[in-house]
Amino acid sequence: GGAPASTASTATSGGTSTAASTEGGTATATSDLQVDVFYYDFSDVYISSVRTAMDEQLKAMGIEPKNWDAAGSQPTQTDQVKTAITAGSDLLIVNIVETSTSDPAKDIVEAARAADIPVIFFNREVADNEVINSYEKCAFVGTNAPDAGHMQGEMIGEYLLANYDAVDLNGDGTISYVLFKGQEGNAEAEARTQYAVEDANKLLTEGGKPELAYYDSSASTKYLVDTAGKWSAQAANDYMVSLLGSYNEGNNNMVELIICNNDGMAEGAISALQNVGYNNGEGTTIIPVFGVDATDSAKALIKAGNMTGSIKQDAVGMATTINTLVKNVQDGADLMANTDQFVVDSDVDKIRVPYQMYDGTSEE
Amino acid sequence: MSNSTKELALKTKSITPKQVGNALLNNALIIIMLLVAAYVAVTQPSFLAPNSLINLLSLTAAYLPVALGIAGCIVLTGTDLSAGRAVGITACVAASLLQATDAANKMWPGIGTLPIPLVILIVVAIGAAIGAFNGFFVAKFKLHPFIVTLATQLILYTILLLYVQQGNNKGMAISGLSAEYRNFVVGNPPILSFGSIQIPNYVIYAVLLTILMWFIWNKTTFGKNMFALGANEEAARVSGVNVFATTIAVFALAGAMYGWAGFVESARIASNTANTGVNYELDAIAACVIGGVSFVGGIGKISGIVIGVIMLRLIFVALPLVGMDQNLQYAIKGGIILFACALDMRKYLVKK
Amino acid sequence: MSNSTKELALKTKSITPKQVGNALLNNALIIIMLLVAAYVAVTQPSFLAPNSLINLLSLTAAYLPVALGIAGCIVLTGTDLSAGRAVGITACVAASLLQATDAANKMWPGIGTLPIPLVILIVVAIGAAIGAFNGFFVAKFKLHPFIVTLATQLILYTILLLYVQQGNNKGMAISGLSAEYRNFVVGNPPILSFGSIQIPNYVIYAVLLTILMWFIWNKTTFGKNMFALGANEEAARVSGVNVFATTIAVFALAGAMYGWAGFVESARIASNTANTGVNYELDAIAACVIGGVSFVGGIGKISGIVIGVIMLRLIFVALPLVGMDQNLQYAIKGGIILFACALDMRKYLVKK
Amino acid sequence: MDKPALLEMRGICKEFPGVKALDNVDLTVRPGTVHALMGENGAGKSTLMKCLFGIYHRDAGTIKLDGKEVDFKSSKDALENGVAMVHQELNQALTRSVQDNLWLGRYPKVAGIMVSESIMAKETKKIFDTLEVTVNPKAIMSTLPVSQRQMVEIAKAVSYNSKIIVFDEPTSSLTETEVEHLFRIINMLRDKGCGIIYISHKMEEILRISDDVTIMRDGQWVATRPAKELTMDEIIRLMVGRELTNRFPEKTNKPGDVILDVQHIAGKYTRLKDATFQLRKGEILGIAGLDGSGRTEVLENLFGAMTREGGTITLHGKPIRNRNPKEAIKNGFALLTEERRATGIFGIRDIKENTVISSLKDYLVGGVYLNDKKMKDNTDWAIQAMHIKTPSQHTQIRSLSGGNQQKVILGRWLLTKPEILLLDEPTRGIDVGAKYEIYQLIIDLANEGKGVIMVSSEMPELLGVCDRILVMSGGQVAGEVDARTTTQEEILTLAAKYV
Ligand SMILES: Nc1ncnc2c1ncn2[C@@H]1O[C@H](COP(=O)(O)OP(=O)(O)OP(=O)(O)O)[C@@H](O)[C@H]1O
Ligand SMILES: Nc1ncnc2c1ncn2[C@@H]1O[C@H](COP(=O)(O)OP(=O)(O)OP(=O)(O)O)[C@@H](O)[C@H]1O
Ligand SMILES: [Mg+2]
Ligand SMILES: [Mg+2]
Repeated sequence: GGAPASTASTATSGGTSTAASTEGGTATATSDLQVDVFYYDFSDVYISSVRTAMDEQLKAMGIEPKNWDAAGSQPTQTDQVKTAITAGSDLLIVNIVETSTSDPAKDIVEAARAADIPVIFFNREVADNEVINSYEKCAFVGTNAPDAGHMQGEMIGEYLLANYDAVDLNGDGTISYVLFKGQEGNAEAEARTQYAVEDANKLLTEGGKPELAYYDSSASTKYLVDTAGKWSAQAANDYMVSLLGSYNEGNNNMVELIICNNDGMAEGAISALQNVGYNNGEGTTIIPVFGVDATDSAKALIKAGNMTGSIKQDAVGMATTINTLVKNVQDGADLMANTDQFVVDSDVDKIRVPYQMYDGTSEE
Repeated sequence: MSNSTKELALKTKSITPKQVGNALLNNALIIIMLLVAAYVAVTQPSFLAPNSLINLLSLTAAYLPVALGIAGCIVLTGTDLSAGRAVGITACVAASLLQATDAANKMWPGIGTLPIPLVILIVVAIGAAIGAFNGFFVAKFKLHPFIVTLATQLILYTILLLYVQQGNNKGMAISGLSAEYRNFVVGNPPILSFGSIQIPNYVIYAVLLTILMWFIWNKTTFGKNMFALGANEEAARVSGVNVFATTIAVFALAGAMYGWAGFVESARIASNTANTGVNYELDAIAACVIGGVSFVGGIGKISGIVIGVIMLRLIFVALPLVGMDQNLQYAIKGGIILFACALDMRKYLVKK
Repeated sequence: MSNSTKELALKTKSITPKQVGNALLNNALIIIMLLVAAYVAVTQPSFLAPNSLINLLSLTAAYLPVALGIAGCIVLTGTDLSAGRAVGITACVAASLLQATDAANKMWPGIGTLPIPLVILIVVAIGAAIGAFNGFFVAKFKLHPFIVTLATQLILYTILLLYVQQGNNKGMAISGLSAEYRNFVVGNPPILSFGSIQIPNYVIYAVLLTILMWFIWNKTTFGKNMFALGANEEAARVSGVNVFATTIAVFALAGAMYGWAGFVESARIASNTANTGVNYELDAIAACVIGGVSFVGGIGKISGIVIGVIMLRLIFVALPLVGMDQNLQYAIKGGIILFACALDMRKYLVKK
Repeated sequence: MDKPALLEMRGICKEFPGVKALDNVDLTVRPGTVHALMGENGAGKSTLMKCLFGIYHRDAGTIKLDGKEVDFKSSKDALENGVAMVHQELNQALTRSVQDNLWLGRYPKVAGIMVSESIMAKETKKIFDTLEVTVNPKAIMSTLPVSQRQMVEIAKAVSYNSKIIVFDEPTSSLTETEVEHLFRIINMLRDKGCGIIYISHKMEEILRISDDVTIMRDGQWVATRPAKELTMDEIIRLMVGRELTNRFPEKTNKPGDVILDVQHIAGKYTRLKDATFQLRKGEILGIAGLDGSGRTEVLENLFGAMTREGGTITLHGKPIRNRNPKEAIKNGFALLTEERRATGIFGIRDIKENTVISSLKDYLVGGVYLNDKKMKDNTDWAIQAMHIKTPSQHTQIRSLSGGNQQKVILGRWLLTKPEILLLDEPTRGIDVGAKYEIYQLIIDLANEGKGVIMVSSEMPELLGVCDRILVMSGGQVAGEVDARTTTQEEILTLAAKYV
């Protein structure tokens, strides 16, 4: 169906959004619950959409959240959390900056425990389960990071098996690819980088095809990384533009597949392709580009056939899930009450909002 | 005949090793650039393929406008840290005004798609206004441009964060640009192409811009006043140069260039967020100083800036080609900046 | 008696409205700071709670060392863009040398946990070496510190990117710090505490550091030489100041401060990656200029720097408390920088 | 005073924070005359001219040009309305060419926006030809010697074809021949009917060239008289407000044994080729020569501020090296530099810091800590001993007049208790009253057994103060004369020896 995006996303989140607002009864009644939400970076596109959803839903619950922008810096965020605690916060909702170690999260949990305030981590995973388990009023809401990579790999593998010859532009029997990694040392980036290729290769091998070949066989790392750690479209674009100078159809060594750790980088890469005549819709050669996030602009590109697929991180679903926990705090219930409808890890209070594959055939 | 031989001999004789050394040193950067290019070409012959060269040219063209703008600020012994955010804002504004009418999440559904010339005017004006703001504080309060533009950068970031949340956008990337816009900037097909070799339109624009800036710097009163001001503000003042207006104009011109850069980047990258443009100023400043625009003020050439930008892009393009770790690119960039500047300073150091 | 009354009358009379205005303007920042504090205290009484004040104090203490270091560079009419990366490197080094023996991914399993004083020595030495490198290029080639430290920043970033990939670390955050280390820096319990109010150890260290820097700036030959050099390098040279050594020393001292800051930040935040410290210099520079360390050179006070850092932290702490949109914090910071500098320049502007 | 006034300044007042720089000053300049403006350092001469030229805004008073009241808001205004000025401090864009400097602010244009290089070149040549200036218009300013830069500046001021031209100490960096050249130019301007305001501390020049003289003291107008009616002593009396019987104090110093022996020193990057001389205890050795003859370089080489190519320096029979100023200071040398603003003062620091900077080690307690009290006392001593006019020790030095700044720097050096004083133009830009004090100081120092080497462009000063005079020419010592028996002619002949 051609339903508008906003309704669709509410629908996909399995009706949980209504749970939060209806159970609140008089949804607009103001609450004196002081909720502080710490975002890792206001300028992040995906996080912006979560923020928009969070703000709307919390307001509907009568809560005026205080939003904090760490601008990508863990020290800033740690300072913000401690400040909020001294200012009498009742609930901390933390989109932690640092994902390659759980020490800062541990620090925050300890500070929260000392002040007896519940803390909900979201989106960027606190890898160490012990940190979450160490405090009963602590939970994590997010995806299962490797899933995005696995799904992307599956999507790529299936797409290639179905369109192998069309994709293999030079007909040498192997698909040469490039992968754009968003940030070195970031857990999600690591997982996506690894599994997207591994899983695709598994499917290809099962289907009797050779594994993917990195476009530059001599490269020591099989990815190009935004060394500034910004996952930026511009970095991907510059890489792609300069790579196309040496690897193109003229030289019979065109990159035949592009895997990106997020949609921003995918868009940058597509723009570079479009500038030299690829991926301009029907009638032009399409180099398959896969991203993650399914941002609105990526969805538009996929719809137009200029991008091949993405993995949807459901921002509204994420917000709804978090706010179920917020509601628990508001009502004085257990933090993890009313979470039966969610996917919760067995050994730790981590709620997993599922990823979904998004391609041209996806319901909208 | 014997006469001319003599003359030749004399000439040859008069070129001392020291002079040769000096000539080599003075052109060291160009020499290094050529050596690097030659090395890359040998290890990766495809580097010299037309497509590869066009690619280097395109990247240079993309980063040139900001460098051309910021160079004026450096000539005034200043700098401009707000350039990147100015590019970001103008890119986002340009994108939001030139989204296709059927773009998902069209930011301003009410306006359709504005005419391209109008949008160019708007973003160049926004850039110029930002520059004029910087220039005003520099000229009026005699503040160091470093600190003024540091402040402006912060202010612009707030504006940028707020802007991308306006209309229907809600902090998402502004994309879905109209085909005419991308066509205008990149060209599909471009204005200039030789067989399969296509030169993006923005390369042509960058060339025109460079000519324009060369003209402004060298042939106009404003340009000469700018250099005099950079060399000695008091001298310019007592000679009747309107220091206040000239300073503002230099920064405003720089801002206009950022506006243009934003306009081009927006269509070139096609994904505009609050992060667009961040740190562009650092590369631009690096390119300028590598190209001999000196922080002592009053010194600089357009040709130098172009060489500086090419040089930086060459590093970026060539390193991966020869299989060098990308992590090293920063150190190499830094090393070249230090080397270029130290070399350059030899000319200005008064030996006693 | 009538005499003293007369005198008093005379005194009262001699305070013109203009003088009052001037006094207000000269202390405008402190006044604004107090007003902001008062406003926040009224809307959010918890702001005045001991814990909240200690929090402000702790934040100030954390950001003070970098500002104290960078201020010296500004006094020399310079700046230091490499400060943030220097903090990053020293933080990572400190962390990697002080990981608990049982830390997962222990970077250097061979070394166990080094003694804390040794590590302090190492990171302070690394910081000082980075600073000395900057100072060397500034002093030797008369390059502008802006450009030298821009280059150094890039070089350090490469080193940082490479360092976090060494040993067993593979680009991950360096964590699992030994308990003694965190205890030493933060204190558990801290050296100083009043009932439930605990003052982290690094606050004490910051106070000691401030006293040390005050002493260096005001009571030593080096300090006097630094100010003379900042005011007029040529004059300093003929007055017998060793310009070369003094410049290097100022930058090295700054570097040593970054080293200390890295040591503290590493334990305070426990997240040490290639991103650690990034942009610390911008806040530090902002704090310095807000506190009256002027880019014209040769001017600055330790007390001003402390006020500048408190001021920035106050904005940072207080704004969200009174429910201000976080997007605005950047613009407010920028506005205060501009305002403070414009106000400050009144003093140095030659009246016409 | 028959013709109507060309310029009439009435009741000009100007106050700087803490200083009343101008208090109700009048100045009337007739067309076709040279009007000298005289006064001690800090009397307000430059300030008055800056008020005229639109650099400062006066607090009160009126200015009439050609009978019409004017109020210039900027230098541009002034230049466009027929007032040009040669500034006391050289202000030039050193990285630009001579002709770019000459036409700065009024570039000839074609098509409204383009600067015409050809018109510029043609006009420059015309101006240089009429003024007989021989400078390459395409040369970059920084490559020219100071005197040529000054001539460019003068040519520039003249080229505006202004009615009023102000010369604020134009000769302070000119040689005798160039001074003559300047006087020819001034006479030409006078004949054209211009009004010229001429500021200088050199009495001989004033009496030679001026028609009228206005004298100021402490920001106030004191007198305006025709130059013919004035004598040098009369001017001095009006300037300092008291009787000054002698321009030079009595010479009481007695040269003793040789303390310093300099053999064949030469500069590595500079033009000093060879200087050999000796200095005795208690002696004042003058160095004369034309501009560019290398006098400054002798001092700076000796002091280690320039790199030496060769030669030896022997102090008390022991060879010393003086590789840098610091080492020289340790060896008991002190150098008062030529360019006060560029290499002398720390403008934004206060008097105290400016005074103690070279003798910091004397205040060290225990090797680390500086004794504040002692620094204050020494600064007080300097202020009193040098008669420095300042509100307090904590005044920024840049707000003092040039002469007072010079005294602070002299105080700085005396506090290092030097054995050998190198003075480069110690009285440049200093008024007669202060000059006398400085001469006295120099002689007193010699009496105390110090050796003094003094470079000066003012011949009478060298003759009046020194014991011996070394004459430099083309980077070498051209000869040595006895100050008591020599004549100006003899010195000039020697100075031209290697030109
Ligand atoms: N910008 C300024 N700020 C404060 N005081 C000033 C300023 N300029 C000049 N003055 C003061 O005004 C007075 C007059 O100075 P001015 O420079 O006019 O003296 P002058 O007669 O030209 O002396 P000189 O012969 O030394 O050049 C001095 O006391 C000086 O300190
Ligand atoms: N670093 C340099 N490079 C080239 N020329 C120089 C350099 N330094 C000085 N000169 C030139 O050498 C000559 C001698 O200069 P110096 O300053 O010693 O002259 P001086 O006799 O002291 O004159 P003054 O009376 O102005 O002090 C001048 O023409 C000067 O321009
Ligand atoms: Mg293939
Ligand atoms: Mg004067």
